[in-house]
Amino acid sequence: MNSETLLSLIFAYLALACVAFAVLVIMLRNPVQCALALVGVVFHLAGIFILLRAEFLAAAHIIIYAGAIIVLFLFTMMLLNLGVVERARQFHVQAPLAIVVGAILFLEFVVLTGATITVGAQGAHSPAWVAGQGGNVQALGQVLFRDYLLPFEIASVLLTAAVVGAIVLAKQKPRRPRSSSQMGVGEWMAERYEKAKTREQDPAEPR
Amino acid sequence: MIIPALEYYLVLGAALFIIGLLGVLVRRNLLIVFMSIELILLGANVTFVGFAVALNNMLGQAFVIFSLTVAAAEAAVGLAIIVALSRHRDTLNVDEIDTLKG
Amino acid sequence: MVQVAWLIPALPLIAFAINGALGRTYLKKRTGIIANAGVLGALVVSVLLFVAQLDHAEPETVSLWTWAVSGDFALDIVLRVDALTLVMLLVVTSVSFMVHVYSIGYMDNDPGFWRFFTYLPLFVFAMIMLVMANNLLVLFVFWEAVGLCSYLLIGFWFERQSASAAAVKAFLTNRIGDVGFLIGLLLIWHVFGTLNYDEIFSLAPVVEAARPGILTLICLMLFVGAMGKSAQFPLHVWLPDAMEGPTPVSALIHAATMVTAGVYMVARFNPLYVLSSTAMTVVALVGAFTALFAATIGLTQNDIKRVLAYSTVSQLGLMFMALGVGAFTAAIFHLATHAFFKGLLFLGSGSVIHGTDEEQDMQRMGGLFGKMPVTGATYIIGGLALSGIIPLAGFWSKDELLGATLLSGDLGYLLFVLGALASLLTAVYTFRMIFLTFFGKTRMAAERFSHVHESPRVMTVPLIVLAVGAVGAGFVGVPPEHGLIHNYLHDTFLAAEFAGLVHVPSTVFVLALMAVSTVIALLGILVAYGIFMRRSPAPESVAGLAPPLHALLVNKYYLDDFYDAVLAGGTRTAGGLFAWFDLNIVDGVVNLIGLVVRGVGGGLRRMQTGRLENYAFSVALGTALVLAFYIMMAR
Amino acid sequence: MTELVIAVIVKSLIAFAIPLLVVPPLIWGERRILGRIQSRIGPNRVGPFGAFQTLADAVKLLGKEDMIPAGADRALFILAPFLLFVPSFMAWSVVPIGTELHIFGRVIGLYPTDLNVGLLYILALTSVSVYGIVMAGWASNSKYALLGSLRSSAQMISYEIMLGLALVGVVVLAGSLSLPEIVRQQQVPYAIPLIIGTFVFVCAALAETNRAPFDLPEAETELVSGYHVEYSGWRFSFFFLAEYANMLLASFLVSAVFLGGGWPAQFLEPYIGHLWATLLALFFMVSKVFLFLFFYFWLRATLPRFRYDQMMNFCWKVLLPLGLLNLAVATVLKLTVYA
Repeated sequence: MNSETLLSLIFAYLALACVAFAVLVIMLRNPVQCALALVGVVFHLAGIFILLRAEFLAAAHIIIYAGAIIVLFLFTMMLLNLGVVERARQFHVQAPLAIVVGAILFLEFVVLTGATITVGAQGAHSPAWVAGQGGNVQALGQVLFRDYLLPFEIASVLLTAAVVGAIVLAKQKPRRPRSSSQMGVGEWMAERYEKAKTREQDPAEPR
Repeated sequence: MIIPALEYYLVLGAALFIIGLLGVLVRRNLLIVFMSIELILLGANVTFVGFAVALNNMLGQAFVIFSLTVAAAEAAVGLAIIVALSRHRDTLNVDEIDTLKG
Repeated sequence: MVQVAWLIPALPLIAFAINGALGRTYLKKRTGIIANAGVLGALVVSVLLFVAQLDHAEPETVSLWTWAVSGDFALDIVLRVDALTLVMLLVVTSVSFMVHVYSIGYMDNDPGFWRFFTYLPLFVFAMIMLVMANNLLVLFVFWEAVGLCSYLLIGFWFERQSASAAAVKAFLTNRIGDVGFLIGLLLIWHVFGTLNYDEIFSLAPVVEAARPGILTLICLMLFVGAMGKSAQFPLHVWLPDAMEGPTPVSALIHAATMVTAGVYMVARFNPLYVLSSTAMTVVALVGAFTALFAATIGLTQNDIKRVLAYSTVSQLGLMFMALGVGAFTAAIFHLATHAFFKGLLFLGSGSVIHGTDEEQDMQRMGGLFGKMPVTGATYIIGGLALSGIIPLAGFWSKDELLGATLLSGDLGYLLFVLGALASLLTAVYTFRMIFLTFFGKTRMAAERFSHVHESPRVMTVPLIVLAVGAVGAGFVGVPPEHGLIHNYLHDTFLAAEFAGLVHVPSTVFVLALMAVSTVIALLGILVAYGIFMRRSPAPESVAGLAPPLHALLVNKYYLDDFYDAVLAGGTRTAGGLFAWFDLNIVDGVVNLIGLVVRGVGGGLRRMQTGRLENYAFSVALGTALVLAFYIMMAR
Repeated sequence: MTELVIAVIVKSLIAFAIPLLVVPPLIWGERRILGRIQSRIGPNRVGPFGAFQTLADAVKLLGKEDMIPAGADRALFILAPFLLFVPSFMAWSVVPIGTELHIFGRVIGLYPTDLNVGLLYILALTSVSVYGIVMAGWASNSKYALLGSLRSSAQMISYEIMLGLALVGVVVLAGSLSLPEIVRQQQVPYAIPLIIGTFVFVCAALAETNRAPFDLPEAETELVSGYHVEYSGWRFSFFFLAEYANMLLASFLVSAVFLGGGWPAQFLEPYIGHLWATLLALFFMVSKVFLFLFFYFWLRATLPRFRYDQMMNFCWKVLLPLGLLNLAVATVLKLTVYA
């Protein structure tokens, strides 16, 4: 068994596992299980990145997706009451049609991949160059912080804005006094009584 | 150089993309719809990295960093919207959120 | 030294910025100090520059920065420092400063104190920039800025209907003139290809030779702008109404800023005007007519400030008359002296109004001299200067102006007669005003009369300073034709000399004219004395002499009513027609389109389910179709 | 090839064995030391000085009934302890016990692997261990477990950031994410220039391993345990094991990253030879680990527990600014002293 076969086998496993977990994400009923399936996708994808010698991105994917984004999903699920949703019908009426269109799209992608995509001009970042920089992380750092520093800064601004926006959106608004139609009878009576009392104390207000 | 060939990675990316797309189209739970969007982004990332390695161009990998940023921002804002929405409408069912109806 | 010229506009601007930013919340009453400091700084720098430039009157420029570049046209902000600018700067900053000091007292109780002292330095800044501009476009920008500031200040008490109406009227009337000015500007740009003063001036003879007549058109268009800004007939109607603003504003507008802009502009463009005798004649005729016309109206007005307003119109007319006959130095000289004594008279009238608890009608005044000695004394000095009594400021400048008119040829005799008549009437209405206000038996209620008081020192000191100016300002023009101001401005108005418009009078002529002037002024005062002191209380009985004439004058020749009926009424009628057209024809078409669209949209809206996944599905479907098409084509 | 495979297998076994072998004595040691500090004896019945107490406990736990609550999500309930346990063992594959050993004409790295993204790898695994907690709490179908898991996962996510932030300073100075490389780079232990970062890291590590004074997830005396309240028997022992393995891992990390690993043994190499220097370095490294472990126990015996809001405030309002300050210091140092 030479190393090429080995790598291909590893790829086959990782890719199949990715697809399987992805299918689970959209098939499972329980959102928590979906989220865990998504974690599975991310892990196997990280394996694929390691195959591609993009170690930094592999680690970054796990840290950001598994460590932050999906945890955030789980948090949200735990904060919200999901009982009602879970019992409801899970799939759309348009599901069969959508699956057909999705299959067609996938076929088209495959056809395009095999038939028309030709590998383009080779860039300057050969494996030798990457090794010269001291590895994948250093090479990525060189590209990111030298050539694409401004986009990187803009991305950080985007994140800041997103954080602020998320806080503003999710912040619990101060509870507004409810209108009388939403009150229980007892509450309503009590409030009426309070109003009557203050009116007696304050003769300035016309009755 | 790249084992297996680039096409396999592209097909994998396409598969993840399509599965994510189907999730968006098919599921009624808003949370799962969001997860499906993450799947779409992951599929794009595979494609980026695949091309980056095949073409010896680091830009593909750098772009994945930006894609991750966007995913994180999207998740934060999206989940905040979901929280606000479920407080407001008491539902996460996409079918019931149709105020945009003409 | 000339490098610090930027300080002159900068200091009032800084004062404006500070007051505008902090005045409302933090500075409040302290805004007055800041505004005064800013304008005082501008005054000091102006004086320093004046002294430094006393020897050589060569125009100098200070480039600040390039404002805008468009193609090969670059608009540089350049400050011009030459003799004319410096004279104007001195007049503007000194009178403005007096007005600023005075305003601290006058506006003391006003709730809009900080707002007033925000607008005021802005006004001064705009006027300074107008004067210092080295470029017609910059001049135009600040020409408009001055208009804006006058709008803000005339309408300062905008709660009052009449004040906001007067502000709008001033603004709109000025706009009419500005249209002419803008046309002139564009013509210059079209013909000369530049807006820079020096380039325009040097090109002017070439242009006149190449395209005869175009200069006349340009000059007339510019003059239309000047008519609007300097309140010449028939665009003078806004100035008397501008009395609705606070009195210091009136003083500022009438004496130092705004109205002098037109005179300044025509004087600045003297190299163009001297090349067009038609334009010169028009300027002179309009000026002389306005002078007499406004003076007659001034005779009958009862509002103390309105008399002064018509007086200003009249005096500006005299200045234009001088400009029209090529006596640019005399016009600027009169502008300078006029600034002092008119500023003095306005501030004095403000002091009277202040002291009599907001009384403006002279028919209900009289005998105030004893109660307000400082105001009264300075007011009389101002009145004498305005009437042209030797040796006060007005005498020297008016005398020179009339002399230059008389010497200017055939038309000069007619102009001289008009001017002399205007001078006579000036003396009459001035002293009518003084007599009715300060002398005779009081016509005020005893209760109110007892409350009349002299104004605080912060108001009287500026009066005294300006009175000194009204006495002494004329001596810069002594001896006639060879005084300080003549030498100083000589190079600026060289073009007039080349055009043969300057006639050096003989000594006998000068002395004779002085005598005639004095006699005219004294005669006017005597007439006023005879009518309004001897037979007081007079206004009604005077009116009885010639009722139709009096009615005509009181109603200002019905010009305002004419404008109202013809222009405003015509506009309203046309507006009604347009409104009908718009409501029925235009709206009908639009509504028809709307109905059609709504019908179609009503059908299409069924496609909008409001469910995002449906939309996403159609996006996916579209992508699939596009890709399918692409694959087909690639085969 | 064969040699490589053998080396990898041996190293993996060692990496796997270290936590498994060290944890039982560690628990025993902790109980004895706590006992000493609190003026009592501690376990002393099973074996000499009670040294086999932990083994007895383990046997007891393994013998208990395996309970799965009704209404629990069975799959996740079973999976959860492994999700907590597996990452903490996986992390050992990059922890350097020493640097290289030159012996018998070959070079043996005293670390399972030299991953060029070693630090990121550890951080990634740390972030995964949150899932064990979240799933344990959620799958138990018990509100106590759910609330406990919410609290502890929030704590772990928050302090994870501080962990990473403190390590960024080290990465800046070392210019590498590889752990052996970081150890090699330390002529002076980074704890000295990056004293602030060391403080942040130690605090964050305490919180990440749920140790006192950050042991809110368990809070034995107040909350009757948190996310693992429904677990019993051998499943519970996995949580226990994972916690101590994590603790050990944190000690190794602090020793390697901030305390310079075998420092200052490498300076003695010219005098005492390579072999002895390496052994000495190993000794120093292990001593630092045990010193740090003792520090752990000491803190537990001394400090009271944080309240939840205090804990969060400490994280975001104290550690975060300090971590940023540390980063600034590291950057300045990199541009000046370490240039």
